[in-house]
Amino acid sequence: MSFLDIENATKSYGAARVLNETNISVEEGEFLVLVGPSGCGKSTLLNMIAGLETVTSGEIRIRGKRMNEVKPAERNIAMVFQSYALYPNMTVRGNISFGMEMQGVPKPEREKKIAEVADLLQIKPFLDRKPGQLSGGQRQRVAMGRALTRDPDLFLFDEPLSNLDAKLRVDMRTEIKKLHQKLGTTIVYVTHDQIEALTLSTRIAVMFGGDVQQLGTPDEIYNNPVNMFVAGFMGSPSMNLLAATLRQGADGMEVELARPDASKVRLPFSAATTQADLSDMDGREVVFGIRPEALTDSEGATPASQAIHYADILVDVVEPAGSDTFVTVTLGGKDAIGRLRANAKAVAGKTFTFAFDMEKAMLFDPETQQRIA
Amino acid sequence: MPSSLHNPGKSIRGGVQDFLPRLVLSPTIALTLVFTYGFILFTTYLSFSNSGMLPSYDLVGWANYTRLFKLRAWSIATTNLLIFGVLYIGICAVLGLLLAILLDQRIRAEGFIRTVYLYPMALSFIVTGVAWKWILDPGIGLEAVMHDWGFTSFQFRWIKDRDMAIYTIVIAAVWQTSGFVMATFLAGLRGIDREMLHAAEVDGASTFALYRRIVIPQLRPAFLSAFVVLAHMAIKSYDLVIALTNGGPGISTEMPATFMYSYTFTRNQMGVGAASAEIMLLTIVAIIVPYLWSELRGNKQ
Amino acid sequence: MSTATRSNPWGRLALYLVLGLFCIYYLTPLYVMLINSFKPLGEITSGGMVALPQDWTSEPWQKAWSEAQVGVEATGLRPYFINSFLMVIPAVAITTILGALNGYVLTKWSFRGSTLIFGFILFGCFIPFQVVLIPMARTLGLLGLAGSVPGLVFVHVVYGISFSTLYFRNYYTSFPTELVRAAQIDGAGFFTIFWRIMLPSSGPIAVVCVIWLFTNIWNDFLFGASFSDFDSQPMTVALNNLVQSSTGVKEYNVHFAGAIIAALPTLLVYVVAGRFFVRGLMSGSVKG
Amino acid sequence: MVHSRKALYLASVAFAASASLASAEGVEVLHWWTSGGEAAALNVLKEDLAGQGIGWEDMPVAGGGGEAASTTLKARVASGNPPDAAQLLGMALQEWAAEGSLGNLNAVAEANDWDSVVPASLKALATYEGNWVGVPVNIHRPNWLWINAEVFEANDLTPPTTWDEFNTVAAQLQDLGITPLAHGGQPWQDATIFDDVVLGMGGADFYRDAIHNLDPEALGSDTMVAVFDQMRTIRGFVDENFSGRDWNLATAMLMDGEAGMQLMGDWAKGEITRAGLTPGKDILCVPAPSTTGSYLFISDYFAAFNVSEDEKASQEALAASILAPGFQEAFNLVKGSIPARTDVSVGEFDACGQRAAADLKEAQENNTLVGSLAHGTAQTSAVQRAIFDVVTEHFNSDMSSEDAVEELQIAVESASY
Repeated sequence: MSFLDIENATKSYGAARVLNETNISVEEGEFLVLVGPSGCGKSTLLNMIAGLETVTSGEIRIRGKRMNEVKPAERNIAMVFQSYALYPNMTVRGNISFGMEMQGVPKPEREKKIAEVADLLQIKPFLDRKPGQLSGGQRQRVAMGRALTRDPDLFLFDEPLSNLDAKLRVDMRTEIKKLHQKLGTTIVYVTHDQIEALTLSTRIAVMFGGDVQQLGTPDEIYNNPVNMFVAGFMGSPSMNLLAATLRQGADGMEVELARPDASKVRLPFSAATTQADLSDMDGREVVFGIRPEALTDSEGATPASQAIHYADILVDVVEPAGSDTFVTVTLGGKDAIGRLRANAKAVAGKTFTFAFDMEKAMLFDPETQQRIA
Repeated sequence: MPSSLHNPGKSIRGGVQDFLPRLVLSPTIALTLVFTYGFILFTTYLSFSNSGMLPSYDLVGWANYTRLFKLRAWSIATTNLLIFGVLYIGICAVLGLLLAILLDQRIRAEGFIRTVYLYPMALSFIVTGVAWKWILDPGIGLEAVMHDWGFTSFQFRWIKDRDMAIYTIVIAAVWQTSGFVMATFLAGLRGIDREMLHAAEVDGASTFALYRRIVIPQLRPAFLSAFVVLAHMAIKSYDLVIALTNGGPGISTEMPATFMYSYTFTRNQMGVGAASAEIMLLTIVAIIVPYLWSELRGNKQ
Repeated sequence: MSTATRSNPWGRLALYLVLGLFCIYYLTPLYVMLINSFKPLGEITSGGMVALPQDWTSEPWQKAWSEAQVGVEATGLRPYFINSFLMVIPAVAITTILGALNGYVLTKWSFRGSTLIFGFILFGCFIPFQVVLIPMARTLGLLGLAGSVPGLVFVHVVYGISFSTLYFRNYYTSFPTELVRAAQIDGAGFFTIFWRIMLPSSGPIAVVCVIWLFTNIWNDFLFGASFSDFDSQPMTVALNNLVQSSTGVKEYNVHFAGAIIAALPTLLVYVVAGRFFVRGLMSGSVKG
Repeated sequence: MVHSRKALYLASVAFAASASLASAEGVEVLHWWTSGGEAAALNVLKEDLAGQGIGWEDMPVAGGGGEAASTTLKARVASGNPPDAAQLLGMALQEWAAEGSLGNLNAVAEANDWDSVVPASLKALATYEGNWVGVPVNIHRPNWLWINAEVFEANDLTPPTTWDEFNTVAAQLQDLGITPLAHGGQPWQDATIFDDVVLGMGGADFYRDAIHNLDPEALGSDTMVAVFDQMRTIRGFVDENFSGRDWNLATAMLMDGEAGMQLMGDWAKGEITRAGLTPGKDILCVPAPSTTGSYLFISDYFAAFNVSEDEKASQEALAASILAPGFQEAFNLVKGSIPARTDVSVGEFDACGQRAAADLKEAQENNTLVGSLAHGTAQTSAVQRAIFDVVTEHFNSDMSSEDAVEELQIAVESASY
């Protein structure tokens, strides 16, 4: 029994199924992020945990207790909404105290609690203002303050940072992480931003099309995606996914990629790279996946890697970005992005010698989109 | 706001809370069932009966309908309703929206102007009809005033003209209700999030584009309210016609509402009155139901 | 709203000019009524109905208020106000609250078929009052409400509710649902959410709804004349009696004064309720 | 039962002053007399009843010659809560009686010998199947021609007595730049003129045949064509702004000398007196052209609705008081009409009133007293309004007289079923 168990939970609206059978277990103190593009079912799942949506079939348990029929208010959860959902007619103080009032918390205790969270979130100066008079960041704090007063077993966040500007978003992200470290409360957090997912979570559930595609630690999700969707969704710039063919080479299997001029690049893909047995796959069409940081210049390649391979490719575009330089080439009929050191000598229109870190490369089945190796 | 109506609260379960919403709705449903639909059925029955001064239950088939369609007053009434309805609803909606938008520009004396636009609703047409009658009367009203001021060629005698009198009713009706329509739109405008507008402005939208592309589409529910209210007023326009022209000159400004009232109560031909009510209801169904259908279904997604 | 129009002085001028022009359109009939209510009757019938009074008199007002003959006794409109208030206040209050609750259920607690039910309720807006008069009279008689103020309140609630439901439902459609969810998580129940969250943010639409209902019920003549008794006749019936007389002398000045007096409560509602038209009640809670 | 009720009634009349025997219930009266003079006149009745210990529960609903009140009445009857008495015009009284909604006043009628004092034409409308169902209050005469004496004197004109004379005089006035006929284009006013023309050109018997009996031959006759011809001629004598004008504004035109004549009922006296003029002197009253010797009448009745036994006494007391000579005189003096019983002195009445009383007597003798179509004393409202439609439409358009006659026949036929 974990802290939060989601067991075979599904959700349908009439004939339309928006969430397929889902199984997730969350341990106490974990920070689980549900990430995926809009319409993937992540918000529905969160609302089901909150009790704002019914569970069509399956079960949701908190501390082993079935929650399906329990009212939201009795689940001992707190939730922070994307739009903050601050009551516009109440002051900040009223907003924070409303929930406690509903739970029948006596007034002095409420006051004490308000003072506590106001201190914690530095919102004391605005306690008597109305939400309309606050900035986005301030509203965000108030929304969190409101959630905090509940001393909940479980915190639910529904895209809480998506309405903030880029800088504020980074700041608030850090604050949420701090808060989690300080309070140790279990959190389920929904976002469509994969960076938020990677930075905040202890575990991530990547969702798409009403299914959990992969559930794992940030490291597993990033480095060992189970399919093309997870591989492509996580990371920025996202992983290059290029059409390729497997060929039997001299020292084992090789991956063959087409250059724009129809000549081929061949990269060994052998024992050093993968445990998978590819021996009888000669001539098979695959999708070759390599992250931009594994497609670099010779000095930029990880020295520890056992499988650096080089190839000359024509450079299309060079984009210096300060600490790095991003280079676009055409490979396997598609744009591929490489991440070079800032001072790498790549020039648009000329060929450049790229280092492929094949330890970090992977292969997918173009039909099933699942990972082959 | 893509998901405003997205089955939000299918949530609280168990016990009273589960059927509380339906419980709350049920008195209204019961009242509507009896006092709208029940009475419509009753009227349908009457329209096939030989009811005269009071309801009677002897059926006479389609006699009332055939009589109804032979009456010139009825065909005049329906034509008038068409002219009046289209002009009145159209002008009120456009004017109401325009005034609401203008009034939403942080106007200094908003409260005062709003009240000025609204007040015609407050006055009973029993009396304002007299004032309008005077204003429109060429002998003492606008035309006379213009003549006094030296514009002797000015002519405005629609109210005395059989072909134009219906338009004077439009003028007075617009005067009475457009302020309220303005208020409906104003409420809608005030419900729209300001930040979104700022965002659109930052995006470089011109004021015109801002309203056309962003604001007005969000006023759809307000349009629905306005339309229903206006259609209701158009169909039920009774006081107005009685006070202003009393159906005249001749019977040129007869309207279905005055016709219905006249036959049901004054002329003691309740059967014919009921038949005319049935035709009105069917017309309403034909016009309103498709609109409601598209509007409500559209909202559901 | 738009900074563009704010910063352009010519635009502002044109704006005020247009608004002012419409003020004239709306005020002209009131002007006619006002000036004529201060004239002696002779001045009116001898022509010049749009001219200012040569001989100002407040007698018509006094007469309309307390001296005019509206029945066998020369009571003026005064005693009828109380009947109208007894009818209009409960009717508006009940109809508005029911409409708000209906709108709340239909948007925030919608269930299968609730849109259909809304359409079903809405159609009640269109039933011609002429056809309901006789069956309604019979029903009131059966309910024992005939010729009484509660009977009138009942009738006005029945035929006002489609409108109040329409207004609130359409307003709540764009009311952020997340607020309701947040309140649910905070532990607020169905009615608490309604009273504490929904209603306080319903200012503009409540104004529209109350204005509509108040005006319609206050000014209703047909129901007032048909379902009242000698001791429950509302003000409109009295005003009508003051104004209408087929074979009696028509005192236009008193009629106008009476009409304005009769409209004062409604006007008061407009001014008072109008304050709740303030902008930005919702901002800060609606998603961007 | 009848006996005990009668006994109670007689007792209540006999000991009226003591008032102790009268029902504690008041008597609720639905009526449309709300303008100053009329309502004040009705107050006489109220005081009268108060003297007998009977409360007056006032239920006035004005509008459109009783149209609004009739709607109220229907709603009240449908709700099972009718007023004790309701003001009705003659034909409406008959229609309500036919519905079985009325009780009877035979006891009062007998006790006060109404049969011998109420003119037969009035009685015909106040009784149904031989029972008194209502009580007449007054007699109005709509076929008056009002003339501005000053205008006529200044221009040396003689009040017309026939339609031909009328046309001549009117043409002369028109030449002088004076609107010949002050008129308001409302259906009932158009019909008031129509009444006068039908009665004037066809005589009382023709009026009865055509309007009361709806005889198709009379309705389609050449006389009727001539009637519409005359209507068309009259249309030429009204000003161009006549449409929709209230009758009293037309009277104001007459009094200002803007117009020379007006065809209107005797209630116009109220406006004339109010303006400080004397009817019969400043504004002359003569019978409408060609109707001298005939008398169109309108009577207001109070109908006795079916009420419970304990209210019956006050209802009967009300009826008795209405037709009591004292009230008849007091009321009709104020109202501008003449008493509904022939044995009341009219010495106090103005010249027009006295003339009306004399004409009434004469008309009664010559059998030329006929109920007015325009004012609900000739036809059921269905037929009445159907005729209004044709008359008004003809008056306001360029419909030919032949077409109008044809339309009239169709309208009458389809409305009377």
